[in-house]
Amino acid sequence: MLNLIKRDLLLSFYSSANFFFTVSFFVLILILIPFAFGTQSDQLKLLFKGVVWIALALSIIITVDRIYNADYEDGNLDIIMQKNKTIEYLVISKYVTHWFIYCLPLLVILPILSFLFYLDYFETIQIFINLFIGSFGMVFIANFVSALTLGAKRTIFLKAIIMIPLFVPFIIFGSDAASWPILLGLSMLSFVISIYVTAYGLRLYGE
Amino acid sequence: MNELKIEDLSCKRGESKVLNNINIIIKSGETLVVKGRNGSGKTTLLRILSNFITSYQGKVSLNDLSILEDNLYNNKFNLIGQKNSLKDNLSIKKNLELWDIIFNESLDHAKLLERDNLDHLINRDVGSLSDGQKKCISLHRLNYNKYEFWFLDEPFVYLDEANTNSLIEKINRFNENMGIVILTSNINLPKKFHKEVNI
Amino acid sequence: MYIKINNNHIELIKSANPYLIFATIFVFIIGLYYSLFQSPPDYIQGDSMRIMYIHVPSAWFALMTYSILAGSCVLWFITRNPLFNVVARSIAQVGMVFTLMSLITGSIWGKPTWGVWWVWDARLTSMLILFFLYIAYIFLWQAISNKELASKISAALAIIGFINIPIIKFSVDWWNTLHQPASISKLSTPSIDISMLIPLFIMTIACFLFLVTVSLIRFRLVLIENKMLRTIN
Amino acid sequence: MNELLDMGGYAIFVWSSYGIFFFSLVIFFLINILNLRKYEKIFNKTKKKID
Repeated sequence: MLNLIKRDLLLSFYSSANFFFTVSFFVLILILIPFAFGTQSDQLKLLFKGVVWIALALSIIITVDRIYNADYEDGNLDIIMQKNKTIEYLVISKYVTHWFIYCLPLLVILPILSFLFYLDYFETIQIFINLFIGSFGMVFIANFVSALTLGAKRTIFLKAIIMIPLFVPFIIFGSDAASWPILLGLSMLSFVISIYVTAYGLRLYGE
Repeated sequence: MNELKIEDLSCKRGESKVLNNINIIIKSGETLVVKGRNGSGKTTLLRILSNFITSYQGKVSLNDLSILEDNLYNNKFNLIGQKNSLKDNLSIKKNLELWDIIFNESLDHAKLLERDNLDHLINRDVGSLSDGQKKCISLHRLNYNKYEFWFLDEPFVYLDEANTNSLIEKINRFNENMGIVILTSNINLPKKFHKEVNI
Repeated sequence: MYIKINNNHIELIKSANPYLIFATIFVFIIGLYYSLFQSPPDYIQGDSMRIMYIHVPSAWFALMTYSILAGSCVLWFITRNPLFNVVARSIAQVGMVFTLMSLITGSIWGKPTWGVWWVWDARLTSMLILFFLYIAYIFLWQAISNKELASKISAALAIIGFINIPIIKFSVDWWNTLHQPASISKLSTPSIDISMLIPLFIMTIACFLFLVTVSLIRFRLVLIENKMLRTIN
Repeated sequence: MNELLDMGGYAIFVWSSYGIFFFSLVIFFLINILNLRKYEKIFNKTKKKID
């Protein structure tokens, strides 16, 4: 399990362009807000709290192709599955690396962005906590969607259609600061479902 | 001394039966060549042996213990499939590093590649190699030496004569060290191995 | 209990087909007569109320079809009887059409009633999400080339979607109370007069007959598809 | 008759929704039954070949 985490981190380090693109995609979506809605500080504050969730959802959707697909297509997934007989461990290590590579940078950059949108410290912390909890849930969902659509023709559109309905509860509760316990519950529920479904999908495609 | 026993093995893929009542016994130091036309289930057999396919009739056992129940079995074989498990956008050196981590074993790759006359390729991107060169690098995984079984799926495809001979030599050496090799092939090989099965 | 479809069953379905088509058309004509001519206009909403006679049945059957779909997927995983997979696949597209119809007629009804084409309340939003779930189920099956695998994968997705629907409904309710307290104009549901209940009832039967007819046609279609896949393999 | 067509001022809404509803149902029905015909034809052909 640790091996796999190490290997995935090294792999993403070798092709670091991917990781850079995700961060810049996230930032660019948010930077577009003032161009569309003007620079009134009250409005920007309000919009930022919502659009940051849309940006997170979209950034995760564009990374879903990279979780299992590349390894499945070149055959590395076979070796990985052989070495990890309990596929659930494999899945958990994929959660960890995927979160580290694609969600942590977004969370790191979030405080800088929130100052650009006139948020104060307290609001920034609130958004940060919500985004932190919610990003885990979204990563779980992205993982099982990725595992289920391994054999589908490479269409990001289909994956987006599957994922967006599942992201809706996260986006609804995420934009409200007080509802972090519900977000936590949703993340836990999606963890329980996701770990079984991902392992099921990987086993099916391994056959 | 290992004994891999396949008894009354039948397997369905979709609605069509690909394997029908196969009985094979293979012991340490032997090589089995699985032959058959395209789509006859050679790859399926190897995937059953490597525990990827678990729904089949019959029994596959190693030393009288079913491979589905043997928890250590997955660490005993080295499977080289038809896909070459290489990342196209990375150099060979980096690919080998990634393999080292998955296999949990660090090899002296420079030396081993020199032995196989592949050392001049080490800094090239995999995407720029020919299919034969990719296959050679893929077979480089056989150098990880904790394993008692080799499962090779079509290992001779794309290989030229020199490389074919060196692979056969490697298989022979592995057999002398009491290893079991099961390989599939649909062409005639230059050398006879111990056992041959047509499915 | 292991039901296996044999040729006799298919012959029975085949012979029932013309009667079913005839019955569907007949009941639809009666239903149209009652809903457009016979029933009185509503005293609040006027004649726009008549859209209800097609909107409500299609919404009911959209939900019912998804329940059957998810239920047969669950049963398929439990019993491993391929019949349930065929049922799920033959019913999915009918459900998608009913969902789309309930969305379209709903928003056409909404324009004169609320003055807007769309309201973001829990019922409509979860219906929209339901539509996406149908699309995901159908297109995921088509996108995976190994059809046996495709059935399993899309069945798993249908079950997850079934869990998601109540969550969405709950969260949209929460969200509406959060963002726009009590300003939302929900469908007022006064007690329905008996003169309106009759056309609604007839239209429901007609929609049910349509569902059964098309599902049985698709049932035969799916069986033939399966057989063709078998001979190709 | 005019009264009926007018639908108390809601003509465009009522008629368009009924029209869309039945049009889609008929189209969907036709697509499926034509597909079934086509598949049955192909299937019978391949069956003859196998026999």
